[in-house]
Amino acid sequence: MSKKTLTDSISSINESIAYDEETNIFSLKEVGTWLDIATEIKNLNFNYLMCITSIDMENSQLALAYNLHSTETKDSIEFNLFFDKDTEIPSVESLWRTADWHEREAYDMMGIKFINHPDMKRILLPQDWEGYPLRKNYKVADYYHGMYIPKDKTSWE
Amino acid sequence: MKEYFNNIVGGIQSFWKGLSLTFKHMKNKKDLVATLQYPNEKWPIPERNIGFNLSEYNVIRSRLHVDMDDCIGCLQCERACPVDCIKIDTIKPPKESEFDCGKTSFGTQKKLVVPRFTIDMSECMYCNLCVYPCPEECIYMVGGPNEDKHEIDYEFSQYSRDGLIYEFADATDEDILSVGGDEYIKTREERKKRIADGESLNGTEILPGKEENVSVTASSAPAPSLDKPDFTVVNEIEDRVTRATAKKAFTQKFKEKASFQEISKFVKLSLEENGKYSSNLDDIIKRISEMTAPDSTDGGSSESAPAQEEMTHKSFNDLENKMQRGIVKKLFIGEKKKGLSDLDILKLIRAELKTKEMLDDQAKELLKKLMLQSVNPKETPKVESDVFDLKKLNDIEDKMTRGLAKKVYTKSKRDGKKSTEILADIESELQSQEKLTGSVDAVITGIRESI
Amino acid sequence: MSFVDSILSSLSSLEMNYTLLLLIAVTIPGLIIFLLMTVNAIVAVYMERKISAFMQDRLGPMEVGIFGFKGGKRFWGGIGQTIADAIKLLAKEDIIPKDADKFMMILAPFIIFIASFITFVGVPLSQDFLISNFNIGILYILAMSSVGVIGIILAGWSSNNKWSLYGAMRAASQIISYEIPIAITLLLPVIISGGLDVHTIVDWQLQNRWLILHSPFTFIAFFIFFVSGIAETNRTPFDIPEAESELVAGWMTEYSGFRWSLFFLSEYTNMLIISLVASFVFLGGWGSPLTIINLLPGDYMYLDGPILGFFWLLLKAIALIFIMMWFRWTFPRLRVDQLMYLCWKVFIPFAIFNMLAVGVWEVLF
Amino acid sequence: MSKENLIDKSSINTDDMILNMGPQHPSTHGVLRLKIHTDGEVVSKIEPIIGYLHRCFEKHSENLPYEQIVPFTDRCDYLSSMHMSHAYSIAVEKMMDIEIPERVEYIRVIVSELQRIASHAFFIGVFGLDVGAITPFTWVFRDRERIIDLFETLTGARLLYNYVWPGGVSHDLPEKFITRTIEFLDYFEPQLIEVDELLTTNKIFIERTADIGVLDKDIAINYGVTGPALRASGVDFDLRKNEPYSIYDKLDFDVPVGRGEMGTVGDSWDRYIVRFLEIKESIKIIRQCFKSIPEGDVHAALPKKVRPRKGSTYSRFESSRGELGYYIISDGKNVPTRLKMRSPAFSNLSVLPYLSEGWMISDVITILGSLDIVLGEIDR
Repeated sequence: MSKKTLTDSISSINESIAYDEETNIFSLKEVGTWLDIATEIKNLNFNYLMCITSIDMENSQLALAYNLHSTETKDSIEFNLFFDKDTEIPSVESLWRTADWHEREAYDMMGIKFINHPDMKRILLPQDWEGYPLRKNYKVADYYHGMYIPKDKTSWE
Repeated sequence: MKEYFNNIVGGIQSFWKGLSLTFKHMKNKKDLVATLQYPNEKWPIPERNIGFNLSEYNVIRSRLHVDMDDCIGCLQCERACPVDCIKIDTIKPPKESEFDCGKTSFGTQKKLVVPRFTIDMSECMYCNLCVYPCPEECIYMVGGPNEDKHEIDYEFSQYSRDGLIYEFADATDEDILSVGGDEYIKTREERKKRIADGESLNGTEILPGKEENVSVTASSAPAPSLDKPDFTVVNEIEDRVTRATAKKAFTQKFKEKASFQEISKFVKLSLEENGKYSSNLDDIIKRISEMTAPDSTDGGSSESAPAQEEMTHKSFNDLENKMQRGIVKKLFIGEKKKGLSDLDILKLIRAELKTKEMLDDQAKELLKKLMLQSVNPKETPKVESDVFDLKKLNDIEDKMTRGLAKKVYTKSKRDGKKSTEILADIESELQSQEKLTGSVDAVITGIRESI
Repeated sequence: MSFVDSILSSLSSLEMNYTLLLLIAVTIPGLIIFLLMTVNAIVAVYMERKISAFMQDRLGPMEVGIFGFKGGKRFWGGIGQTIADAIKLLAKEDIIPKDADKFMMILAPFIIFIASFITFVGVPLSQDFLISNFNIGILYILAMSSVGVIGIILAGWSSNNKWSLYGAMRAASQIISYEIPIAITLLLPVIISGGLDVHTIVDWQLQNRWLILHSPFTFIAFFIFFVSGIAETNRTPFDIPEAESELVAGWMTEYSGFRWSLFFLSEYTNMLIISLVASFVFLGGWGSPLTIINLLPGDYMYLDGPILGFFWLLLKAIALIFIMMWFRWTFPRLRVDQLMYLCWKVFIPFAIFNMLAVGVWEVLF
Repeated sequence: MSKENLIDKSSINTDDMILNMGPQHPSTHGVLRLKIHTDGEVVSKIEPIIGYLHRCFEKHSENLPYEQIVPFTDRCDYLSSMHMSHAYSIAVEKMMDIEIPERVEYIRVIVSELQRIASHAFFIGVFGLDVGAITPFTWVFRDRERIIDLFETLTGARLLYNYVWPGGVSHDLPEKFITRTIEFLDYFEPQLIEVDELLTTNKIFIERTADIGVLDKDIAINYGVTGPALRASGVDFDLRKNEPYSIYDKLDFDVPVGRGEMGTVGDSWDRYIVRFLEIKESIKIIRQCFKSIPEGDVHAALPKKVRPRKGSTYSRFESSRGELGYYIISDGKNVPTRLKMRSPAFSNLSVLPYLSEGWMISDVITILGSLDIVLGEIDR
């Protein structure tokens, strides 16, 4: 199943797909139609979603990297989505159940919200933690529930 | 029904096999018992049937130890430690004092006095990364391969956590004083006092002591008196390594007071030797040869402007991006030590930020403002000229009020207020905190007349 | 001649008033039982830790000794360990959770302790070393041993902790359902020897042969009795009520210090009772095994006098206790419904069939 | 008048009890909290709550140079830390395009397979504990201690080694290492038969684990379950065979797949037996490696300053718990801009709620044990 067939079957849905040759990464700027593209990928029996990585592109742009693998054809692709900070991404949890926790972690760490995700809440940090730690401009709060968060090791400098 | 019975029979057979197995273990317990009775049988005992002894270790993970007489204070181990549990202060004895710091066992002549070398073993994660970079191999984990240097010790538990903070430095106070580190001792005592009365425990704001500590070491190594070679042209070279070789060649020739033509020829020659020379460097080499003698223009600007020493690295504090701020500050302190003029430092910072694509608009605007400040202090808007100097506030005796007054001063100065408004702010602030005693009021009115 | 009767007869010559006499006749055997229970607990705990250690290729307690004597150098050190544990438990703080049912929680351990305490009254230790000679011996022991369940449920419920509630419910269902196979299998000796009294059963066995060798059905009955006995005392593979890996410590979770040691004491006493009952019902009580294999010529029969009888009975009991411990360190744990399946679908049908078969066997032979 | 309407059920309203198998529990393999809705013994819903051991590994690695991240990767899955640093080094080397000497590849495979034996041995001991058998735990740990001693002579550390660096390994093998490992392998194989007799064929053990928590093929793939848990459901998916990295293509070993001898395919017993057979495979691999390990300098390709080229890479590695992926983005500096670790136990745990609906509490413990999760790598 060459990348060629995949590109043109997807670009039929949304032409803003860019396929970068040597790093074989698909990238998509506008995320509205992401769910139908994902279903299309799933039909091309990419049944195993390896990992979803949330990336902070720093100029108030965020990105998501989906790595997919098909156990039958032993093929694996990477799909990058670029969007700015507060857009909501359609959740692919209905296609791959593993996305449920990965998306919750992306929300928890990077603050990316997913549309119709079953229970969109933080997975690793306590529920009432403010701020998204993996953002480049993340500042740790001074107090959490009255407990002081030490910034540096001044006690024995 | 049959399945019911052989279910039971199968069960009984497997029970019997399991039971006989455990009984076998109990019977020949003599050679099967594997416990090591800790207090009297110690790790590693050679006769344990895995049969290894100390000398066969490649590397060992136990307590860290430093042979201070070998330590040249190169801070390699402090940089290599992922959890920053090593803290080293070094003082560079001034040129004229012929203080002999001693020789290391490898024969290299030591050039720094190390008044403080602390390792916090309660934070160390025993990853051994600090041992590899040490040029003198003076930091190592005791036992195993370096059994001869120091006997193994993995039982160093203490009752209180700060018992695990090991201080290895053995520089006595006289050495530090003789090397001109008297401010160092003052700050060290002050820091100890502050820790003693528990003031710094919450560590919310950056400790002024810590700031001065850094700047103290910077200023305590006075800039070398000879005039500085002007690297502005050389700094345009993109690649770091070629820039470094070019600079080395440039300074070498500059010290011999050669003319700029010779310097540029020598720089070109040294680049070719290291195979770093490429066509796009031609115009840089040409511009070096046309450079005029340094002392006429730039030199002048670097000495005169009084507002110069105002620009400490704290003025970069309002850079919003943490990473950016870190790089800029580190660079600023590094260049300051070398005694570069502020203008060069700012240009260098801009070049560095450009290489790292971190030069967003906020940084550009800040750099431009600081450059304006440093290059022509006179023409800058009136704010700059008639603001009274921070040092005048020093004659307020009470420490707290003085700190408060200074804080208000710096804040309002940054907002570009005039000194009269600044004084009014200070007075209102002190009034609100009921600190405006007679003596403080006298000092402020004194400053007001002096403008 | 039971212990209480002998005290009564010896003291009656002093004509004290009757109530005082009765008081003495009751407290002295009580003290003896309590002493026996503690000694048994201390020795059994030490044995268990040592046996489990050797089965798992480790050494068990080696350091603690009494008055400087640590016990053997190579393997058998640490004799004083259980005594030290007992003292520690007594001295330990006795925590009662804030919103637990205070009174019930204090009461529960005593109910369990008394249950195993009074069963000891009916259990003989040798020919005439018997606290009180009931002529309904077996029935009394059976009745008293089922009182313990009430204590367990009370302990689980009153400590107001979901885990101990689970432990209590599981314990209740397990002990009650395993009472039935024990009761049925205990009926066999009564059928064969014709009397409930302990002496009739043991005398019958001494005359003809041990009940275990009497007929194949009684042989199976012994195993059913023994395994259900293990289930009675909540030991692996039936230790579901206090399963370490699931319920933390089952109904004992909220207890600490002295109350917890009471549970521990009664668990080891139950173990001793089960193995004593099994040995005098099926393994010929205080009769010496030598008579079966009649290795020695006839006139050495006196080997099983009142003193030596005590030794033989205890030897059999200790062998059975060793097997219980052996089970504990070999088998994984059954699930609750598998436990019920084993009891209702395997033990009870076999036990009933055995009773029928023994009846037929008696008629034929 | 049937029995039902005799008891007027409307007044009795029993709702299920929420049982908190809290972060501190003997058999949650670390600080995992399970919110279990049970009615009686049967479990109706489970909600795992994780994050108690979150140490901001990914945030730390954005401020540390590449060689200083290795000790942090060790601390993610502390039971197979060699796999973690090996996977990390492969990912970084992919970006540095440097040539690794043959001897380093062989040492890394030997060390990873030894770590796989230790990790699976740990699993067998602890799975026995979860099911109630205490003795296999101590036997298996006595043998695992031998492997830890071998690692001790090699790296100095017993659990967290910081041995495999991007570009090579920190130290070469000590001279007696090979003879001592072969001595250990010959000693270890008969020991396996003993554990096999005590646990694998024990009736109660089979009763407790066969047909419990059956995970069928495509549900497992959909949940992203990988490693022995996936192979137990019959999917022959092993990265060492499907996408051979380092020198696994030169070695011949077969991949045990669950066949459902004692129950249906993909039950807890299969997950146990697949790991048990994998130990034998790893022993075979180590013996082959020792036969053909070449000479050479281990520090040849070790860079002074690790500085990968600009770009991003996703590298996959077969750790003892499943597919361990590193997604690294670097922009030429010596500090990664983004480092994401795809932790196998993270997805394996996400299948627990699906698997344990309808079973009893003691089965939840068995299923959780059979998934073999480590909270260090789940919470990162």
